[in-house]
Amino acid sequence: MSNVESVTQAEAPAADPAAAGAGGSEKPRSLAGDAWNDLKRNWIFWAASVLVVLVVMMAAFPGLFTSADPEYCSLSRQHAGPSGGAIFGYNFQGCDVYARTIYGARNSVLIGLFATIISGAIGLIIGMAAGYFGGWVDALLARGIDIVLGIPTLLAAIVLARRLSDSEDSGFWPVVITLGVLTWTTGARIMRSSVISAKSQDYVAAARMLGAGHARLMFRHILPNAAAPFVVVLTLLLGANIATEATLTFLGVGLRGNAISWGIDISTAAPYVREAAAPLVWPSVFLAATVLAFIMLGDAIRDAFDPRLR
Amino acid sequence: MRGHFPLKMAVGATAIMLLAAGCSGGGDDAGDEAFVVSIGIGEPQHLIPSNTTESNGAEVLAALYTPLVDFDANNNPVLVAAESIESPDNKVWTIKLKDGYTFHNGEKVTADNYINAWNHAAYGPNGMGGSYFFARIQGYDELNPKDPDGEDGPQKPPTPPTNKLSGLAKVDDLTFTVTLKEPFSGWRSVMGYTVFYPLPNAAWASDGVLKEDFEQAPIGNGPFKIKGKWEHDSKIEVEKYDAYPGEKPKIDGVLYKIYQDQQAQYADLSSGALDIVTQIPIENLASAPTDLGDRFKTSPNSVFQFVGFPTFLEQYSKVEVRKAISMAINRKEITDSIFRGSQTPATSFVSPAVAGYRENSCGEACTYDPAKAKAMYEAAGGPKQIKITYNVDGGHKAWVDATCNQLKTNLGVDCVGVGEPKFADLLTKVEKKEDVGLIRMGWLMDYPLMENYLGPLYGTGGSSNYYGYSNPEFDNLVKQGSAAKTPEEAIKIWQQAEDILARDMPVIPLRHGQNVFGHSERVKNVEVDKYTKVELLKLEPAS
Amino acid sequence: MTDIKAEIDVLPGLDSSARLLEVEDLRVEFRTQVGVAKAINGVNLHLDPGETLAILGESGCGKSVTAQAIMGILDSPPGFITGGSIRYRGVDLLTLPEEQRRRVRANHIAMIFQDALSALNPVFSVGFQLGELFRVHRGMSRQDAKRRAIELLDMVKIPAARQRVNDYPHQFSGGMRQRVMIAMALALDPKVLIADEPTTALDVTVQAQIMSLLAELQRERNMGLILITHDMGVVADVADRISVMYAGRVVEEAPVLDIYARPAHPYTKALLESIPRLDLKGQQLNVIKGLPPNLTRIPAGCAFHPRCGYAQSVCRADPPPQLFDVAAGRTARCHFWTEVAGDEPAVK
Amino acid sequence: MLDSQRTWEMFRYFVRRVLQGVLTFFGATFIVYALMFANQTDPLQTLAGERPLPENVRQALTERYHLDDPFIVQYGHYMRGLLTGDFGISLTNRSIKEMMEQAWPVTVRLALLAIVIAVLISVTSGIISGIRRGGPFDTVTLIITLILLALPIVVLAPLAQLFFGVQLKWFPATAGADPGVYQLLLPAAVLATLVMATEIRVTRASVAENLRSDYVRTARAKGLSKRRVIGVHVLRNSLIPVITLIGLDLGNLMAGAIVTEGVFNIPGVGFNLFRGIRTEDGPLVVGFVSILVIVFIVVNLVVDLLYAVLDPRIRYE
Repeated sequence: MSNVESVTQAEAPAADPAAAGAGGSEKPRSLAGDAWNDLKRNWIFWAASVLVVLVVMMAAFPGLFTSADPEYCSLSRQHAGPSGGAIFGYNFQGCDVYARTIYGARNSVLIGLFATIISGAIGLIIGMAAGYFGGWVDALLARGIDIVLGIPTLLAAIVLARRLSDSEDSGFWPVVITLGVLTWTTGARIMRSSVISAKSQDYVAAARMLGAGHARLMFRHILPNAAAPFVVVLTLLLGANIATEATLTFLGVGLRGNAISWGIDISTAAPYVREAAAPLVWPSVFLAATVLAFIMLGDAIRDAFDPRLR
Repeated sequence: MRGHFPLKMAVGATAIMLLAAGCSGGGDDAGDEAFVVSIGIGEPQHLIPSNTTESNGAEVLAALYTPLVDFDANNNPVLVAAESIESPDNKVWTIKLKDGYTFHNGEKVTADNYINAWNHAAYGPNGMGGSYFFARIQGYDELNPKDPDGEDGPQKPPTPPTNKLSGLAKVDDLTFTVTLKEPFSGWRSVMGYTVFYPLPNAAWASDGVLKEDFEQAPIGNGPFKIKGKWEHDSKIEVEKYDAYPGEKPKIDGVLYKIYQDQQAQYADLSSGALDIVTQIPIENLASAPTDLGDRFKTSPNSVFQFVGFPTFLEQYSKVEVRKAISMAINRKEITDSIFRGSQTPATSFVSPAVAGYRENSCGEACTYDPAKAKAMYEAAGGPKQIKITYNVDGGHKAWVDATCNQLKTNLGVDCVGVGEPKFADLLTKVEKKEDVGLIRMGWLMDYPLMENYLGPLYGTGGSSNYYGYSNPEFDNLVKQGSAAKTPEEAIKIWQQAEDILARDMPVIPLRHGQNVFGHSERVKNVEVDKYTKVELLKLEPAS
Repeated sequence: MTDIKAEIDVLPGLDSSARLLEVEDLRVEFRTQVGVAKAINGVNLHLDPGETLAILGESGCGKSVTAQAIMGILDSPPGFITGGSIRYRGVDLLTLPEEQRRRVRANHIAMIFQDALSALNPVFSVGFQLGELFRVHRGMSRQDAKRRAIELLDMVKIPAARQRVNDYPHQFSGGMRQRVMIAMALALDPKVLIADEPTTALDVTVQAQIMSLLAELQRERNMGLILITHDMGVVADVADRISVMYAGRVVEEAPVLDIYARPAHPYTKALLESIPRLDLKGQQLNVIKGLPPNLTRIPAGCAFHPRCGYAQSVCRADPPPQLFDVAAGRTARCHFWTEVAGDEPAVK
Repeated sequence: MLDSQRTWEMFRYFVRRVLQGVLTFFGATFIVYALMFANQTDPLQTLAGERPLPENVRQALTERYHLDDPFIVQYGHYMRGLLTGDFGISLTNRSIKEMMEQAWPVTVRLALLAIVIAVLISVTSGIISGIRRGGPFDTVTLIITLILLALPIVVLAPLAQLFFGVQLKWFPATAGADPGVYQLLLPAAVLATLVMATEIRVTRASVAENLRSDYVRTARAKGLSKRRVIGVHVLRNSLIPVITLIGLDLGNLMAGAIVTEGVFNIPGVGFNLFRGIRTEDGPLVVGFVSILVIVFIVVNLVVDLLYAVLDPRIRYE
C-alpha cells in the first residue's frame, strides 16, 4: 500500500504550515503568507484598511482634517447651512458640525476600541475556559455570566462611574471600563458554545493524543476554528460601544464636561431632526462607516485565514 | 330602574375597555356620552394632601379638593371654601367655613376635618413632605423633636409628647382658629396651598392615623370625585361630583393619563390620543406651533431659573466677578434660540407671578454688555475656568452649554458644564464643598408672595439656599415684611430686601418660566395657572 | 410508487444504447476575488457499466472538481463550467433544467465522499439522513423510509442495524461511517457511482474491507465506478482503466496494467517512482520536485514542464501538447512520450 | 438504550443547574443590593427632587425605611422578607409585589414580541445574506444593520415614534399600561433592533460557514432541493449560535427596555428599574432584579437544553 499524497505533500496546505514548502524551489508557503497573498489582492481588505487608517488618523491628528475649533459655538448660527470650512453646516448650539465630527472621532473610536478589547479579552478567556474545561469550571463561569446579566447596566454604570472617577478627569476610562466590564457576556457565551462544538472535533482529539498542552490545544487548535462567530460579535460590539457611550453620557455617568463624541452629537441632534438633519446624519455616517470598516476588515481577515475557502 | 342596572353596568364596562384601549373617539351611537378630558401627568408620589409637594399629585388633588382660598389674576387671595378669614393682629387667624360643602362620601365638611388633617400633617413621625408649611403654627416644635442620631449611630427618635398642634382650636362646627408663632400678614395666601386641604372622617383608621389605602382613592370636597382607584403608572380617573355647591365644571370628568416621559405625552397629543399636555418639552417647541396651530398656547407661571454661587468657592467671592459673569450672559439669545420663546429673560430675583415684582430690579448686572463684562472680569481677576454644575435629568444641558459658549466668547475663559445624574447628587457635592462652580437652581412658588422666593432662596438657612448666602440685613427686612400689618406694606419692605440682592448678586437670575401647553380639538378654554395646573372649571367641550 | 419511479427514470432523450457516461472537453474555472483559477481545462473521460475508472493525481489537479462537475454540485459561484459536455446515456446533463438535473443525482449518479464524519450532517441521525432519500425521491412515509434505511445499513453490513439507525454520525467508528456513506450513495440504485477518496481517512485494514464491499456492490449492480484516489495499491487491485490528471488536464489515460508497466507521461512516471517500495528499501525516495502550479497562473505550454526532467523548449511554448495515441485505448499528452515510455519501466 | 441514557444525563444536568441557580440567585441579589447600597447617597432628597427636604421628614422616613442601618443589617432584613414572599415596600410606600404584578406581564409581552420579531427578521435575512454573500440583499442588509448600530436607542425610539406613530399613524404613538399586541408592535420592533444587528451577522456568518461544510455537498449530491438543503440541513446547524444569542438578548433587551418603555409610556420592568435606580430605592430594584435573575437562569437553562436538542454531539458533564 502506498500513498502518493504523503510523498508529494501537497494535501491541505493550511493544515500544517511548516511542511508546506518541503522540497520545493519556490518560496515556502505558510498560513500567514498565504493569507497575506490573498489579502493583498482583495480590494475589500484595502478599502477597509484605508477607512480604518483614516479614522485612526482623525482620532490622532484631528488638526490635519480641519482648522476650525469644534468648541467655538454661537447661537446666532443655530442650524445654519454649510458655509466656508463648515461643510456640514452648524448644529443646535451653532457649532461647526464638520469640526465636531472630526474631533469626535478620538473619544468615540478610542472608547469603542478599548472597551471592545477589554470585553473581548474577558469574553475570550472566560468563554474559552468554560467551554474547554467544562465541568465545575464551566458551571462556575456560566453562573457568573448569569449574575452579570442580572445586574442592570445602568446601575453598574452609575456605581462604576462614581467609584472610578473624581470630578476632575474627563470620565474616559470609567466609560471604557464600564462598557468593557458589562459587555463581555455575549462574547463569552458565544465563545463557550463554539469551543464546546470545536473541542469535540477529531483533530482536537488527535492533537491531544500527540501530547499538546492545554494552552496549545486551546489557542492553536480550538481557537482558530471557534473564532468566527466571536469575531462577528466583537466587530458589532465595537459599534454598539460607541453608541452606548452616548447613552451613558446622557444619563450623567459618561464623559464629562465639554467632551466631544459622535454618540453625544447624535443624541443631541436627534430631537431636532425635523429642523436640521445634518447634525444627526453626519456623525451617524462616520460612526456607521467606522463600524463598516471594522466589519469588512474582520470578514476579509477571517476569510483569508479560513483554509476551507481556498 | 332595577332592570336596567346590569345593562348600564355593561355599557360602562365597555366604555372603560374602550378607554383603556386608547379609543377616545367613535361613540356616536351613545347619545349623551360623558365628556371626559384626558390630561397628561407624571406618576404622583402621593395623593395625601399634606404629603403632596410635587406638581403631579397637586394637579390631581386640585380636582378632588377645594382650597380655602384661591388667587385672582393679580395674585390676591379669593375665598373659596372659606366664608371668611380674619385676623386682627396677623397672629391669631379665625377661619369660618362656607356651609353646604360635603365630602364625596356625603360627610359634611367641618372645622374638625381641617384640624385633624393639619395635626396629622404636622406630626413629625408621620413624615409628611409638606409638614414644614405648618411650622409657623404654634406647637409645631413639640410635634417634631430632634433626632438624637449622632456619633453613636442611629437611635430611636423620641416620640413627641403630643400629636395635636396647640395653635389649632375649634370654635364651632364651621369655625376654627389658627395661632401663629409670630405675626404673618401673608398667612391667608399660604393656606391656598395643597397641603391645607381637609380630610374626611372616613380617612382615619384611628385618631391621627390615616387609613393605609386612603391615598389609593382619596375622598375630597372638590368639584370632582375619584372614579375607581389610583391605577399606578397608568391612570387616575375623576368624575363630576353632583353635590358640589360651588362653581360647577362644564365637563363630566377628567382622565389623568400617567406618563413617564413628557415627549411621550406630546406624541400622544400629536396623534390625537391625549387632550391636554401642560408642559410641551423644548425638543418639540420648534414644531409645536405648526403641529398645533392655535391650540399651542403659553401662559405665565411662577418658575424662576437661576444659577447660584456657592459661598465656599473663593474664586467667586468678589461681587464684581459675579456681576461680570451675569453681564456676559445673553439671556435673550438663549430664551429665543434654546427655549424658542417659551421662557423669558429674568432680570429680577422674584417671579412676575407675585405681587411686588419689579422688572429689572437687578439693574445693570442683568443687562447684557459683553465689553463691560470682560473689562470688569479681568479687573477683578476672575477665575480662568468657570464651571456650571447641573442635573442631567431635567433637560438642562442645552442651555448650560449655550451659556458656557457665551461665557467663553465674551469673557475669554474656559467654561465647562458638568452634568450630575440627579439634583440630589449635585446637593451632595455642594454639601461636601467640592468645586462645583455655579450651581443650577430652579424654584416654583408654593403661595404667591414675594416672601416665598426671598425666604427659602436667599434667607440665612433658607430651605433652598444651598449656596449659603447670608446677609443679616436682608434677613431682617424679610422678617419685618412678614410681620407688616398689610400686604402692601409688606411688599414695600420686601422690595428693599430685593435691592440688597441686586447689590450682593448671590445668584444670577436667568429666566422666568412659562406654561407652554397644547390641547386637542375636542376641548376649548384650556388655561394653565401659575402653579402649572389646568384650570378645570373653565374647560369646555369644543362643540 | 412505481409510477414515480418510472417518471423519474424517463429522462428526455435517454438512450440506453449510448455510453453510460461521457465527458468531453470539460472546462471549469473559479472566479474569486484574487483572480480566475482555471481548474479544469478540457477533460475527456468515459465510463461503461461495470467498469472502474480511476482518476489519479496530486491534490489541486482537478480530480474532485471533475467529480463535482459531473455530480452538478460545484459551488457556483465561484465555480463555473465554461465549456464541454457531460453526457449520461446520451443526455447532456449540462443543458438539463435544474429540477431534472437534481433528480439525476442519487437516482442515476451518486457519490461517496472522503471524510464521512464531516460529510454526514452531525445533527441528524443516520436513519434520518438515509430515509430522507426515500422520502424526497420516492415520497415514502417516515416509517417506510426508516425501514428502508435499516435494510440499507444491513446491506453495508453494519451490525445491529435496527438499533443503530437512530444513532448520530459521531457515535459510529470511521469504517462504519464510511459504510453509512456507501449505503446512502447506493440507496436509489444509481448507475454511476463516484467515489472520491473513499478510504483515505481510514485504517489500512478497514480500507480493504471498504474497498471489497464497494467492489462487491459494484459487481452485484453492474454499476460504473469512478474511483478518485491516490492509493496506487487500490488502483492496481480494483481499477480497469486509469486517467492521470495534472493542472486540470488528463495527461495520460491507459488500462491499468499498461500504465504500471510502461508510463508514457513523465508525470505518471514520477508518481510511480515516488511510491515507497519494499525492494528499494534504504534508498532515497524520488520525490517530485516543486509544487503543482497555481491554477491562476498555469505555465504556458505543457503545465508540467517546470518540474519535468524531459522538458525542452517545445514544452514551454503554446499550444500545450495534444493527446498522442500511445496504443489502442491509450493516450498521453507529452511531446516526448516515446522517450518516456522507452525508458526503464517504473514497475516491474 | 442510548436515548434513555441521554435523558437521564439531561435530567441530572437539569437538577444540578437548578441547584446552581439557587446560588446564582443569592449571588446576584447580594451584588445588586451591595451596588444599590454603594450607589446610595441621599435617596430621600432624590425623592424630593429640587424641593427642600425638612429635617423632621428626613428623620421619620429614615427610621421607616431603615436607611441608616448598616448594609448587612439592611440586606438581612430584606432577605428575611423576600424568603417569606414579602418583597417589601418602595420608598414611595407602594407594595413592591403589586408593582411587579403590574410591570412583569407587560414587559414579558414586550420582550417576547421583540424576540420573535428579532429572530424572524434576523434568521430570515441572515440566511438569505449568508447564501448570497456580497449580493444586493446582503449589501442592503449590511447597510440597514449599520444604520441601526449607529443610532443609539435613545435616538431610534423617539424617531420611530415620530415617524410611524405621529406622522404616518401606522401604530399608536404610545402603548400604555395594558397594551395589546398591536400597541406593542412598534416598541417591540424598536427594542428588537438592539439585538438584530448581532443576530443577523451571526446567522449570516454561521450560514455561510455551514454552507461550505462537507455535509451540504453531501446533501446536494443526494439530489435534495436547495430549499431542503438550506431549510433542513443548514438551518439546524446554523441555529446553534443564534440560540445562544437569544438567551443573552434578554439582558440587552432589559437595558433597552429602560429607554423604550419610557418613550412609549409602558410602565414595565425597565421603567421600574430605571425609577428605582434613579431614586436609589434599594428594595424596589432588588425586588425586580431577583425576578430578572430567575428569568435569566431559566432562559439560559432552556438555551443549554436546546443545544442538546439541536446538537447531539454536546455532552452534559
